[in-house]
Amino acid sequence: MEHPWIPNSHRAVLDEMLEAMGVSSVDDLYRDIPPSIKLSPEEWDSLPIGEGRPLREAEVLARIERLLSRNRYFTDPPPFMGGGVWPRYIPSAVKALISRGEFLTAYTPYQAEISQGLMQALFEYQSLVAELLEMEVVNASLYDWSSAVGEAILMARRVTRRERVLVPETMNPLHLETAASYAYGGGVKIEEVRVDRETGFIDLEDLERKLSHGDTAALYMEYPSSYTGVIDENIEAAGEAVHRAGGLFILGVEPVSMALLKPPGRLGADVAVGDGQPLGLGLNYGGPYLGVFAVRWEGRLVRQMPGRLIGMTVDAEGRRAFAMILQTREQHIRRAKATSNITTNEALMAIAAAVYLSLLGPQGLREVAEASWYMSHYAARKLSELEGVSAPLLRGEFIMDFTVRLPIDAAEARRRLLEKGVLAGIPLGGFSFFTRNDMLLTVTEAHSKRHVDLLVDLLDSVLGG
Amino acid sequence: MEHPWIPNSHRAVLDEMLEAMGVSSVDDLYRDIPPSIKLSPEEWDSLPIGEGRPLREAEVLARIERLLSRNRYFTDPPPFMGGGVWPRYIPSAVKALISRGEFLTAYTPYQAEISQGLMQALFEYQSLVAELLEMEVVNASLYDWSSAVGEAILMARRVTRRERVLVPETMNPLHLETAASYAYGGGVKIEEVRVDRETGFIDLEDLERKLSHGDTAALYMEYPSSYTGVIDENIEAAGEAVHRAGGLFILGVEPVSMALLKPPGRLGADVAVGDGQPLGLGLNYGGPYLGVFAVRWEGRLVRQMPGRLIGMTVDAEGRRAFAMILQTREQHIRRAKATSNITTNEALMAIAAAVYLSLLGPQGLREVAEASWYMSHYAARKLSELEGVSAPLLRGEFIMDFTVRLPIDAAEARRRLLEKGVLAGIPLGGFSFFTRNDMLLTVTEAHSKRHVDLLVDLLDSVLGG
Amino acid sequence: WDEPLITEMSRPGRRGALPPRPGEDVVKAVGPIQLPRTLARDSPPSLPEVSEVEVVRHYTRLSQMAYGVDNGPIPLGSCTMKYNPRVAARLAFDPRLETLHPLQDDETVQGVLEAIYMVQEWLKHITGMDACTVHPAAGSQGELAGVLMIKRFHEIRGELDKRRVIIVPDSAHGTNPASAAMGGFQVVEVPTGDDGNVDMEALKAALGGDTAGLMITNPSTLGLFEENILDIARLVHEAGGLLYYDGANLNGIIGRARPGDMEFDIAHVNLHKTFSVPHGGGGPGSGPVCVRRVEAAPGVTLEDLLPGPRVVYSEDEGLYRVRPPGRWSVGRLRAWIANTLAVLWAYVYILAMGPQGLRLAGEVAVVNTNYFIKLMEGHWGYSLPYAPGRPRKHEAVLSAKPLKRETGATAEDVAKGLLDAGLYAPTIYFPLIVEEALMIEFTESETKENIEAYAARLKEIAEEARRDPSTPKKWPRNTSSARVDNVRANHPRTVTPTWRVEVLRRQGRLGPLR
Amino acid sequence: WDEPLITEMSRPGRRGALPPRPGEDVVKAVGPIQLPRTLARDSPPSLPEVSEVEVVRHYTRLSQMAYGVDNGPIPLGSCTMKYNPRVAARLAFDPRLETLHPLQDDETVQGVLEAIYMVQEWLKHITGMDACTVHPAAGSQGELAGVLMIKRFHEIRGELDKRRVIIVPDSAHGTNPASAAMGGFQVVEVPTGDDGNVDMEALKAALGGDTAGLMITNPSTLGLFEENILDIARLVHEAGGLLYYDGANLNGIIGRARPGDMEFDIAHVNLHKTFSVPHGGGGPGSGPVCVRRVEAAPGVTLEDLLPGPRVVYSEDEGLYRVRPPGRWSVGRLRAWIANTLAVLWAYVYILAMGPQGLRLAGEVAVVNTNYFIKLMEGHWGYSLPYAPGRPRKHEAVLSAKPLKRETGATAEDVAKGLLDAGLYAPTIYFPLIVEEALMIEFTESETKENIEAYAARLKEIAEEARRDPSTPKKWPRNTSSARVDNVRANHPRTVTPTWRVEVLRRQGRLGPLR
Repeated sequence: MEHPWIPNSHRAVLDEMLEAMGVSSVDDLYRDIPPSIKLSPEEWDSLPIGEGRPLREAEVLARIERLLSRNRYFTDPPPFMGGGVWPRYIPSAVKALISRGEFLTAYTPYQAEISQGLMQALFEYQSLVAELLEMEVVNASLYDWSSAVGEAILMARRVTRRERVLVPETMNPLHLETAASYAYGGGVKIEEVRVDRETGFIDLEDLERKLSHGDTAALYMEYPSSYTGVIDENIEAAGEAVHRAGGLFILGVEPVSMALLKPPGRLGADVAVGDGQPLGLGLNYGGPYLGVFAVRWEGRLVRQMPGRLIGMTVDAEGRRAFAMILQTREQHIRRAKATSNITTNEALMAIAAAVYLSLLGPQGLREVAEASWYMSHYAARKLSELEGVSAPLLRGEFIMDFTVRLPIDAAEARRRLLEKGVLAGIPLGGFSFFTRNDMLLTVTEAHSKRHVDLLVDLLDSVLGG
Repeated sequence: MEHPWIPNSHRAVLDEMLEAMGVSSVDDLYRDIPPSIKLSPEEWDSLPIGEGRPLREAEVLARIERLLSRNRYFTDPPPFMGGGVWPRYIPSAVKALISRGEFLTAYTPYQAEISQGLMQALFEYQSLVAELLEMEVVNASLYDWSSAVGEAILMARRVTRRERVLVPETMNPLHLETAASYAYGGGVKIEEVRVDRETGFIDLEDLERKLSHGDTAALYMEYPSSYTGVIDENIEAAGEAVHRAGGLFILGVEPVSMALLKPPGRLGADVAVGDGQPLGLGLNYGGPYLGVFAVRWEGRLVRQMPGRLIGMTVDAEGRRAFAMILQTREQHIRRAKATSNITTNEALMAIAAAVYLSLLGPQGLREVAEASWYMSHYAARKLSELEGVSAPLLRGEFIMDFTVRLPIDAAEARRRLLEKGVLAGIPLGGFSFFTRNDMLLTVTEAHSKRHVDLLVDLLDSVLGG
Repeated sequence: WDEPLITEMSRPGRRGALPPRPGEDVVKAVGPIQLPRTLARDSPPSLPEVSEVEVVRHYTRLSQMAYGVDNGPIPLGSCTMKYNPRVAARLAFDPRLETLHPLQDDETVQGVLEAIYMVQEWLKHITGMDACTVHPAAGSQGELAGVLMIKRFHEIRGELDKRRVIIVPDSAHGTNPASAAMGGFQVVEVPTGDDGNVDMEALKAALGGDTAGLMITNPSTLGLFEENILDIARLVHEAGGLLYYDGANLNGIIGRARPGDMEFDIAHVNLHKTFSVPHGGGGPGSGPVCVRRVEAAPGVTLEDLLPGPRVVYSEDEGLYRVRPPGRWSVGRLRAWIANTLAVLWAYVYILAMGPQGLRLAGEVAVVNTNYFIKLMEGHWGYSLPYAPGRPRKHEAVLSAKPLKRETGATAEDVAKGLLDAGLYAPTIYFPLIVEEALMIEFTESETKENIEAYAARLKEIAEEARRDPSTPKKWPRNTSSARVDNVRANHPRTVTPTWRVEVLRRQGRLGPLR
Repeated sequence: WDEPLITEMSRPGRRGALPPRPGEDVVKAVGPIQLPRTLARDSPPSLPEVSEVEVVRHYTRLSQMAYGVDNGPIPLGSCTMKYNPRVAARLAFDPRLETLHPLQDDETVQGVLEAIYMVQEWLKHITGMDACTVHPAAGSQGELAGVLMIKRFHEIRGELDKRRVIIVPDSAHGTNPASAAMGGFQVVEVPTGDDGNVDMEALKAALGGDTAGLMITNPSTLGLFEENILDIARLVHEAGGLLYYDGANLNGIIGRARPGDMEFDIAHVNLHKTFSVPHGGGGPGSGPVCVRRVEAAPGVTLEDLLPGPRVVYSEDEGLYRVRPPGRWSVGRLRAWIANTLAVLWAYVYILAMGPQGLRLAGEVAVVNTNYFIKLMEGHWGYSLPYAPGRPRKHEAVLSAKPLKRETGATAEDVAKGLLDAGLYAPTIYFPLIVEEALMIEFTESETKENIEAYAARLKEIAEEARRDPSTPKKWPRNTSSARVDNVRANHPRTVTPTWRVEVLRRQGRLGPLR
């Protein structure tokens, strides 16, 4: 069998190579595998892997067509759903650039001299996000927002040598689950702090109470909250409180909102995390996304941060050049003492985000955030006019996500809307202090007035009866 | 208004430039346009162009979604339709490579030294097609098969200084229409030669009769016929006849079939034309396709051929290099005496064809042609088992297209099949000697047994009732 | 960089693709392949045997040795190499379109037909004409369409026998005379005056009863608006000829003036120039043609003469329909309706720009041209022939004649000196009426900074040439090849248009090209 | 090549995109934007202001200064940089997928769920394990999943307090000890014997009541199959530990042996290695984890401990369903189900290969490795430490120690000498147990010719070093930069992880990193 992806698979080539090696057959190269566990080609070939035989390209393309035809694509309107990733406007140039083979098929740039372009692109990602967050150091990416939270709390444990991490009770539950997994490995205890039922802001008294134990490694907050949408006005006070108590202040941010909001670097955050998905990445049913991780310019933070860093330096001839830096933090050098086990990250997505931020610039990014603000507030206003609907449910300001209370079960409302071709928000029953009638709705710049009006009309019809 | 595609559109930049030029306003640069025909910005801006205002990218993407959703895509099964372009297997690497920006956004390589890669790719196209056809000289492309026929007959007129061109009466009618347009401009007369109703072969007696006038510039034949599918066994005899009569022998070929058939270079063809669409190009509702044009190694032919040629040469340091050659044939040098007015061609499609031929190689191309042969013959056999159906209608051999006679009106059968989700063949009513019940059916390697069985079953049901 | 030919990478038995195969049941049902014995191929074509890996790498490397707008400015005059926005690729490269057969029933392709229809409509307003078709595959095919329509027009009027001449200015694109010749017309050139306009006296002398038409581009290839265009139109029409507009330079006036208003009868536009369709290393393009409804006979206007199928909207059915060419049409110029993907690209571009954006594009292109002229003003090495005081439009034509006089460096040397700095060269030695011409069109896609860098490099080239006149002949040195040997490339004994020729020649089986 | 930073190309007022804007009706209905005053941003982020044209050109140029498998061989040991077939991109890059939200109802994403489900199933058979999840985002996250499962396993058994140690061979990937440490375990290394196998006596000594598990890759980073793997499995299990398989080197045995058959309890695989998902310059990847159904408690097996959501098939409904992690699961390691596009890529790859193709891939990879060793055999500059007579699998580790002894040229110098010839360097200085290590993995994607060229260049490097020992220190000279200054790159006074640091430092607003 000759295969297009295996140039030496032609029998004549293989035989020529085997002969040069003085080896009688391919089998001979596996002679050190104990016979009891060595599979014969017949045994292996009869396993139900794929369709049990190689498919020719046209057959594969037919399978692809079939797969694609078995999903429903919501574009008109896009899903009214966030939860940590969002339907957003994506400039077409992003994918065109990251699908260039030189980027797409490259490895981690271990050889600086032949990979300067890749390194520069990653350095630019780090630099652009640094400006967005006003944090000095940004790594070349982690997996996603939630695992970045996990890494951040492990880092806080290393930096402070304390075990307790506080989070608001309205923290994104999926992020919390992930953080809990990391915490389980690292021996960190996560404790929830009360959130005000009216405003959605963190309860400062409860926070102070919990900080008073004196063993808090960090307080983690979202800004804006990815599960209530609220911009917490107590955030600066909370940060000051945790700093007074000797802990780190970790902020999880939605990056586009940073065009309108005072960035974490100005709020005293020691660490900022988030997801770069809004920066030009598709939803793609789960990923790849982009874990953002940034720290202040402080040695104990930088030296304890996880992940790869590209730095600017010079080459032997004094010209600007780029290199991987501070690698002594990483697993391939430091092994069991590394700051994380991460190696493969989300580099290509980081380049996508760099392209996005370059295209949008300060003005474009602000326009995106403003459009989100307008469309979501327009939606809230229209919804609030429906009988029995409270929107927004919480008093805190928001930019694109907001909670609503419906007169019926939110999951049921969602089902009915789906029948009419609209993907509504996330039902909040069981989450924190919310009821079964509550829903997290998302409206971004990707939604038009027509989309919102349609949602409101359809909701009206499924509610009213 | 600043625009992302117009870097200097920002007011401040424009003003800076105008000031440097000592020009008071943009208007001033249009001062030489007579006032009576100069539009004011208001007049122009109110014209119904696009939607009357610039659309933002997300709006454009929504229009694209809508456009795409308003077509029906036939992939399972693919259309059973040819007619000069065909549904075929396309390796995925083709589009991935031709969409690389360096190829996609390049101009005609007027500057050889900075365009060696582009030139080499085009030289490779010429070289690979030359091998396929066994013709020595291939140009870097014309628009499509039909316009290549047009150029070929004009060339025959120049070479022979005669005005009459003979074609079989079953010549592809769309190609004939195009040839007629070119002929009208060039003062060429096209005359049809009879074709045998049973075999689909050209009638040699009628041919000899028409050649006997002594004024024939060329005989054009298709091989295989793109409108009957027939491989004409009189082709060599016909070629000899026209050569005896002092005319050129022009063959129009479907390139994939050349893997199985004696190539035009071996059949004494002076000129070969065809469409490169089967070589990795999509159907794309009309184009772009790829006009193939090749000639024998003879000065009077090469010097009279239309279109661009890339040649291999050396550079000042003696290394292999590529350049545009024999440009004195072309319009930008020769103007009214040029061999054609063509300048923009189908270069990117030629590169696609080069990639396709490289991927397929001799073995792959043969497999494609063989699969076509098998699937089309399987279809003909199954169809012939249906009551009242003759398939194939003509006795001549075929590779993928063949004619069938149905017991009902072919257009009506096609309509009924479309209702069941299948695009059947081309009704032949009104074409040459065919009846309203006749249809040109196409089955290629892109069709599976399941597809053919489905067609036959559905046809059975729409015929029987 | 020394990339072998793909053929030279061949190794027997390697494969780059596994195409579909018939199942054994099919093979069994049908039996072995039968072909006419005399027509069966007896040896496979000498195609390369390479793996998919090697093919992808090979063409990736070749692409890196190419240069497109994505790499930097391509200020080729009259080529309008503007940026090709990626949002349009989003449509034109959508995989679903690959499956649409041009003979699909109208009902199944309403999305595509609507877009084609809209482009036809929008082009009417952009050009100020009455009807458009997107059928022609490129500008030169648009010209051919125009020439054939001129022919048919006079034929219908019964005047074809006498109307044998098409007039073109001496500054015209080479396609104009070539297209006229393809229509069987004689070509008469009229000279350009010092003011850059057509010499009106010469035009009047050329016009007469044998005039079939006049083909002209406006702005001209000098980048100058033809100031007498209304007089020209009147004179041509009075002489009984038709006026043809070569739209290659439309970017120079878009948003400010329209060929229809100038009383052109027929006009083509290049979607791959003004409307941002990528040029693909030479093609594909698209060259729609528009006409005014000038009557050839009662009830027959130029619209009826338009080539190829067009899309119409059927109010009754609420459907877009493909209408094949009618009885007066000059017929098809290609088998199918259009280079559809190019039309869809332009559809997206026009949607995104709207009238305001198109006007802005034209205006900035003009500003860029004149800003460049300003930067070059007064330099000892380069002059601006013809009406130096008049503003240019889409392009400017400098002459390197002063440079050549002083240093021996030619326009070609200048071009190679630009390549050496990583900049693409302008169109050179065109138009023919300018000695040592450098024809430069930045379009609206270039930055001020790039225009300045370009001007600076032109001046630097002049200084280097003055310092050492032998230097320019050595350019380029930084490109993937040094200057190519064009004599060898074209000599009958060495001309090598394909690898097949090389191989046969080496085997002694091929003589010089005679 | 001297490409500025995108930030340095900024020019006030330029724009690269026009994002959506709310209509005036919406603005009017809602009124001006209101944000908490203390939290409103008072100055815009310092992002570049550039046009789309410039962005496309900039990143196109940067890409040309990068090097991927599309450019040539990347024989990085343990990285399995195979060709990434374009047919898989056809699915993974389909624009429709961009719109699929991970919380869409199962009924609306049956196509994607089926593919994920099938990959889970196929991986069971490929690894010989009982259950798989594609949840982890990369191999190291797969390892973390494994370590957490080991922890949970012992916790369920009530033995967590005493089982504090995870054992790894000294040849292990750095991720193994790092992952173990992230689970809170102590790491004990066991040495490698001269035969390339784990030192069994040392292993026995290390095993005990504190053993939580052993992490090992097989074949090892030396490219050698661990011959005692069955004994190792028995000993670890007898000691009460779990056996973890690091699947980074799976390509070395695929089609011939399976971790499940070797009695591994937990195994991860790297879709971006063995299953041809492109590596994207560092990521994204995907690191599925598979387990055998080993019981932790009655009715609770390792399957119940698997992290994250999985796809199951509901016979009743005839639907694929996402099942969230259950009560015993170690939980989520990321918010959503998987790096779906990577899983879809691997889905296409496995479909196209089938078991026969996967086996062939493994076999040819092994042949390539050993052919390369043969080519290098007996050369004075390079040795093959550990069991030189045993065949390697996916990779070979040469030592440049003889070369260094004779000429002073180090493994790093050799690497740069390869870059200089346009070849990518191997992994160097790893595994740590080989001095001046050159760890080379061609995979099945390389041609015989490229392997020969690589060997030839290695030999040439040695000769050049012998001729003039100063030469290697000057490499590379043909790359886009010369050798980079790593001291400056990492020094607290000069370390520059972002442009922001550079700017603040220049302004005197940032001290050394302390």
